[in-house]
Amino acid sequence: MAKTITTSREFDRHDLSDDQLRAMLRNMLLQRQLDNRGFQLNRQGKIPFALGSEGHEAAQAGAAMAFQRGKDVLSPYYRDLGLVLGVGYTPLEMLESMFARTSDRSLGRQFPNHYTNRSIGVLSFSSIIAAHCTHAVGVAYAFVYRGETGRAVLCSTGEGATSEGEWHEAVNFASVHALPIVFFVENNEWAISTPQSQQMAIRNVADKAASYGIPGTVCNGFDPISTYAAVKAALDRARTGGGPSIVEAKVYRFLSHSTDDDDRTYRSREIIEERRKDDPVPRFERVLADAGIVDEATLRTMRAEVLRETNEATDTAEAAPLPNAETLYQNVYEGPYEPWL
Amino acid sequence: MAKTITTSREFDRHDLSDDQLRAMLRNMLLQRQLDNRGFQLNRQGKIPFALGSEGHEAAQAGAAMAFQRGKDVLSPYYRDLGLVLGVGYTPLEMLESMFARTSDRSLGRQFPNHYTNRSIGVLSFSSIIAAHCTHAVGVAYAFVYRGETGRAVLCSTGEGATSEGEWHEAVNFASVHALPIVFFVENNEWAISTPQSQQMAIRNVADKAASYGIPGTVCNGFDPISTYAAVKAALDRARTGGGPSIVEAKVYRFLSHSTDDDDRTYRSREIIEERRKDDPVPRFERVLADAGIVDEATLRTMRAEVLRETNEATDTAEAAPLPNAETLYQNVYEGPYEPWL
Amino acid sequence: MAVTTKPQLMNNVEAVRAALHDALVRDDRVLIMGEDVGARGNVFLITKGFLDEFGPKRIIDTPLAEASIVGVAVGMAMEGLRPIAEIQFADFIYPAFNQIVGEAAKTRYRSNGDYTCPLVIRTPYGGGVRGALSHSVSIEALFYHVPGLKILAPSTPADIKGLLTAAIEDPDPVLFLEHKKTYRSVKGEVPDGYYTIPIGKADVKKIGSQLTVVSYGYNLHQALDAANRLQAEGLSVEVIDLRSIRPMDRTTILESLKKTRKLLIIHEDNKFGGIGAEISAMVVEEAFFDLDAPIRRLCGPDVPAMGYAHPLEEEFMISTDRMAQAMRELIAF
Amino acid sequence: MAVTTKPQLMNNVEAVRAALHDALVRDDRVLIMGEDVGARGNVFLITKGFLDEFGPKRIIDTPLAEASIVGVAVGMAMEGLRPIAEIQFADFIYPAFNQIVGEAAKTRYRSNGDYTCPLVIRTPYGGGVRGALSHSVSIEALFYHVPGLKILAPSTPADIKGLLTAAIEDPDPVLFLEHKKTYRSVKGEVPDGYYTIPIGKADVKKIGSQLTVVSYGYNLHQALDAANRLQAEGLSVEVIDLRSIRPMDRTTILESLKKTRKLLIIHEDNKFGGIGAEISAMVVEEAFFDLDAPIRRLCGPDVPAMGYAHPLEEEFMISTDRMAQAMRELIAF
Ligand SMILES: Cc1ncc(C[n+]2csc(CCOP(=O)(O)OP(=O)(O)O)c2C)c(N)n1
Ligand SMILES: Cc1ncc(C[n+]2csc(CCOP(=O)(O)OP(=O)(O)O)c2C)c(N)n1
Ligand SMILES: [Mg+2]
Ligand SMILES: [Mg+2]
Repeated sequence: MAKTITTSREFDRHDLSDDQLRAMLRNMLLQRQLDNRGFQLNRQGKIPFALGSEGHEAAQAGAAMAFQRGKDVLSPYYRDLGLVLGVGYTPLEMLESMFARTSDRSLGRQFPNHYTNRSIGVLSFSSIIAAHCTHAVGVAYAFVYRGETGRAVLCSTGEGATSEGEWHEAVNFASVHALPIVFFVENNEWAISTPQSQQMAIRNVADKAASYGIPGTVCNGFDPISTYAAVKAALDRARTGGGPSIVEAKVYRFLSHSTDDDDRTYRSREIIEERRKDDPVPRFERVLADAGIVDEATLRTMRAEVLRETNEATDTAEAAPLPNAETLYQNVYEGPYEPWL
Repeated sequence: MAKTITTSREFDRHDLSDDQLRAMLRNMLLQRQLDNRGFQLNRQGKIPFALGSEGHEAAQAGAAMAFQRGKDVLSPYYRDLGLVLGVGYTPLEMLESMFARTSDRSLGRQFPNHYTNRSIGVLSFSSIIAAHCTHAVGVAYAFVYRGETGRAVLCSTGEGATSEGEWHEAVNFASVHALPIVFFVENNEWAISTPQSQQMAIRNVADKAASYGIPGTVCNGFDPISTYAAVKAALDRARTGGGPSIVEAKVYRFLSHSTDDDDRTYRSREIIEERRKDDPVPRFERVLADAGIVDEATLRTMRAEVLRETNEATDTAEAAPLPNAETLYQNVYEGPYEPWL
Repeated sequence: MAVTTKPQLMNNVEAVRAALHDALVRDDRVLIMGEDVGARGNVFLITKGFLDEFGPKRIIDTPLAEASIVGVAVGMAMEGLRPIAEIQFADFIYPAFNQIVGEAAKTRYRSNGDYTCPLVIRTPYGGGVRGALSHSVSIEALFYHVPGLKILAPSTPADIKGLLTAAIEDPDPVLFLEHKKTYRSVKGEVPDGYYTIPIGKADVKKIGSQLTVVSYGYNLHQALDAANRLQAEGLSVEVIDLRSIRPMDRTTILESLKKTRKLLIIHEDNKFGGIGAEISAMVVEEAFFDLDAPIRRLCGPDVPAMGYAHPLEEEFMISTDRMAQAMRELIAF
Repeated sequence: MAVTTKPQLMNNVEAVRAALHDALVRDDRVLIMGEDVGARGNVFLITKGFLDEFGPKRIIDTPLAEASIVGVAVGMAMEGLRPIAEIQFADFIYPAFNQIVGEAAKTRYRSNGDYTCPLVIRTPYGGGVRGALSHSVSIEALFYHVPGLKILAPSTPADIKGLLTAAIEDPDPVLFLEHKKTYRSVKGEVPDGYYTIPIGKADVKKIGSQLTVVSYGYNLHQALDAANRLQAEGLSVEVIDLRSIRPMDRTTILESLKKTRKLLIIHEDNKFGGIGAEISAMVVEEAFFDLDAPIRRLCGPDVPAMGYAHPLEEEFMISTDRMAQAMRELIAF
């Protein structure tokens, strides 16, 4: 059975400094701002598609804080805005991708939220759910292969992704070789319109760890500190030769799956409203305010800053040029490529 | 954690009659005889390929005894000679397949040991490991769909097969729908030359049941009664709406993987000799003799009978004609088919 | 093909829906399974309301696992049901490749008919809808080489309803491809009630004399537009809708060529190894001396995918202008 | 291509082995992973002894799970290693289809070069070895349509060693196909030491003037035998070994056709949608007026697989006699 990390009623900062706690909050505010921006731009007809992580902010901010920049590698999925921001992705990169500009790292090829940034250790992935998990395992193998101790991979998916055979194969391979990797599962109870009960016959994804002889931990994904603690422990374990583990963060998807979805077809407004009461963003603002780590002024500044950053990124990205048609033929293979026309 | 069914030192026949106990022994003797025949014919250059289930006899004879003929469906894999014999397959069918004769149900298309017999509820499968598991789930779904209570599916694989993503997807689907199916895993510690430790990070495959919220049971696959008891309980559960489960029988592969393999390259003769001491066939002969259920005369008759059956099947099959070349074009689709030539 | 008297105007989504709905009503062995086909009614709302009407046993929201969607359906089909499995987007069919190519297509053959696999796999494919790299792909050429499979890609509501009905009744596995860009943009009259269109027959959608164009999917409609444009210029183009990719209708193509003596093949899928390759090779084998000009293929460029950015999508998709131009050139050859 | 002076006689298994061994020695980023590649030394004994020589970190016996064999290798490649993944038999590559087509082939493209995927996937394919329905398949046509992939199918020891070495050094994913029936039956001189053969170049294995034959794999050797037979009859056949299926060498084929004006394509894989279709279509586009006869394809029959029974295998495989006969007919055309 998976271990559950409970969130204590009293404020427990673990080993997090004030700066780190504020950085997590800032990450969460930035996520929400960028999410809003995406949906806004979509409504304005400026971008054809957007996707939000509302409800996942705390889990992602917490997990990202456990990541060691310059050492670890992140293998995210499309809902991981807060994870990539937390490891060094910029709002501008997000907006460039939303607008599909030349400056986008995929050169306007991928959907928004399909991150890649080798320079900060963020793996490229496709839309094919769970296909990136074995890649993450390959990276972890490379660390061991080259004797690079102290490095780990953080591989993230939704709970739905754990139904894919490839997820199973990834975790199994990692466990046979005791690789330095953490499988981080953001369980938001839904895969588009499919509830968890139609996805699996268990409550805790972390219980799947039993198949692999590795630890499974459940944490409160509405609490960044709980998530940080769980992911930090798992990453530390991985970095010191303890092998892989699964960390499940209990979150909720407040929005529709994407701008292409309308969740009113499959879940009631009442449920969403009820769940919104635990909204992790105001919750963590309160926690830090109560602990005296932020005050109203700091909060105001933070909010203003993330708005300004988002605005600037929007303006810059919007003004940037679209990729030329000829770029369609680039980077099919290394070197020049002449497609048969 | 998986439940373990221990084999009691005293003779415990469960609900098995003398006739059933003798039938299980006969099945085991027949398996061994047919196995020998395959390898013999291969050495004689009469057939290009053979495969044996030595070490699996007891597990298969026991599991097959829990199968309800005319009701249940068996979705076997290539090492399941004893399972298919136990549900109604004939030695002649085996030999026809070894010799690839016209009378072979696959019309000489499939490798030996690639069973199919719809009339007795044995599903067809390919060589692609674990690909049949989702089919077995589909059959179980059909039972529920049509309201056919009291029917269950017995789906069998080796332990290696449980590494495949498709195995995971099959068990997950079955558990979400609480389908009447038993995943029977014959854990012989090897997948060709790959030991279990390179295949998975756990000792008991049955522990994988935790991922699916279903029961997992380990039984002694050298003891047909222990296996019968475990599979019977699981099938009964399935037939009465209790949903799927995993039953793992601990067996051992005494032979090389097939006539194409030479296991001396990866395991020592000493280990095999050591494990042979537990050979389930003489062991069960002794058990039944000690319990007074068979005597020397019965045993002699049985042995003579299975030899005679095997000889007759060999002669009949060998004398049967090979498929005509034109049959290559049959049954690609229903009805006549004109391939582009 | 029994056609009744009250045709209805439908778009392609409605035609798919009608065929599915009628089959569910007609045959209780028929069921639908896939991701989000239940309460959500599929991401294009094709099965909207089916869950309420037919219940969760027949409209199954599956776990997120394509190999099992197809694999479980194969098992159902072997056991006598008539499952219709949906892959949410064609781009996500790859994890089910083993079940389609290794299993479904070989079930009848490997058991010499002891078991069969009457299964339909439906999936939306194709680009031009800002689906970016992973929601735009064409997959027909990855499967058309596989004996034991049938592959359909009809483009009009009437063809979709008739062919999907035929596919559901077919005793063998059928891959049924629906071009996303035609879903709501293409409308047409659909015969009311039950009818089927035989699998394996192409359809001459426009009669002409100077050039034969073979196409399917979204491109078919563009090719018809282009041919109509050329008509105004006094040029006569015959447009054949392939509809069935496997089996392929040689006769209709070869008959047309006897008249026009020139062939242009148009498809959105990449050129190298695409459907056009087999059509061209077949024609050269069967009717080499009927040809007055080299066969030309106008296809999607040989790159992994169209991009998300508009210019990249536009560069990938074949414009109607380019089609018209290629037609003119070939007629003038 | 640096050729040294001491050629060695090898069969195809030994050539694969030599290329792998030398790469492991030369480049410590290179590793081998697959089912039973360790202690067993692969089911054809190709990697026999490698485990002892290079250790379990570099010679990995993987779990029985093809998607992860390729997927984990993709991740290693993205991270800078040079994995060589083995699929035990080509028939078992289907579960890895998603990782090959959806992932490996698109890694560079979807990240615009931010990540690359220098990966080799080796697998034995082909029939005529009593491998029955599921150990005999040809898979090249299931992959050759995929931009981003390279596919090699060399047939002689020298080509195998040079091309496998090139594949391992290639910065992009390469599917490397080894015909089982040539493994021990084909022998030839192999240059000693390090050399590579450029990917994407066909090779004229026999010069001739009256007919061009394009083939690869086991068939290539039969085609050479048949061509030699015809030589005795005074007929002159040019035999081109395709070697590289993607990219495909148009130049060598078109150059040859300028001379011979007739083309016969031979492959074991099913005809419909096979490699021959693209070759034919390409030639028609590029050199229609160079042709004095219809292009002919001699291919495996369009059935799901060859059977286990000897007559079924024989019916499927193309005999050298049939090849010679087709050559005679086309020359006489
Ligand atoms: C292989 C594959 N199948 C289906 C899809 C379509 N799809 C996109 S997101 C999604 C649901 C994912 O759910 P989950 O893993 O729980 O992540 P969440 O979106 O809830 O964060 C589906 C079915 C896909 N992208 N890839
Ligand atoms: C998908 C697939 N991969 C690889 C193989 C080759 N192969 C045949 S049997 C086998 C080992 C199977 O081991 P296990 O499942 O433990 O069954 P056992 O043979 O031990 O009874 C392998 C790797 C195959 N048939 N199918
Ligand atoms: Mg989810
Ligand atoms: Mg085993």
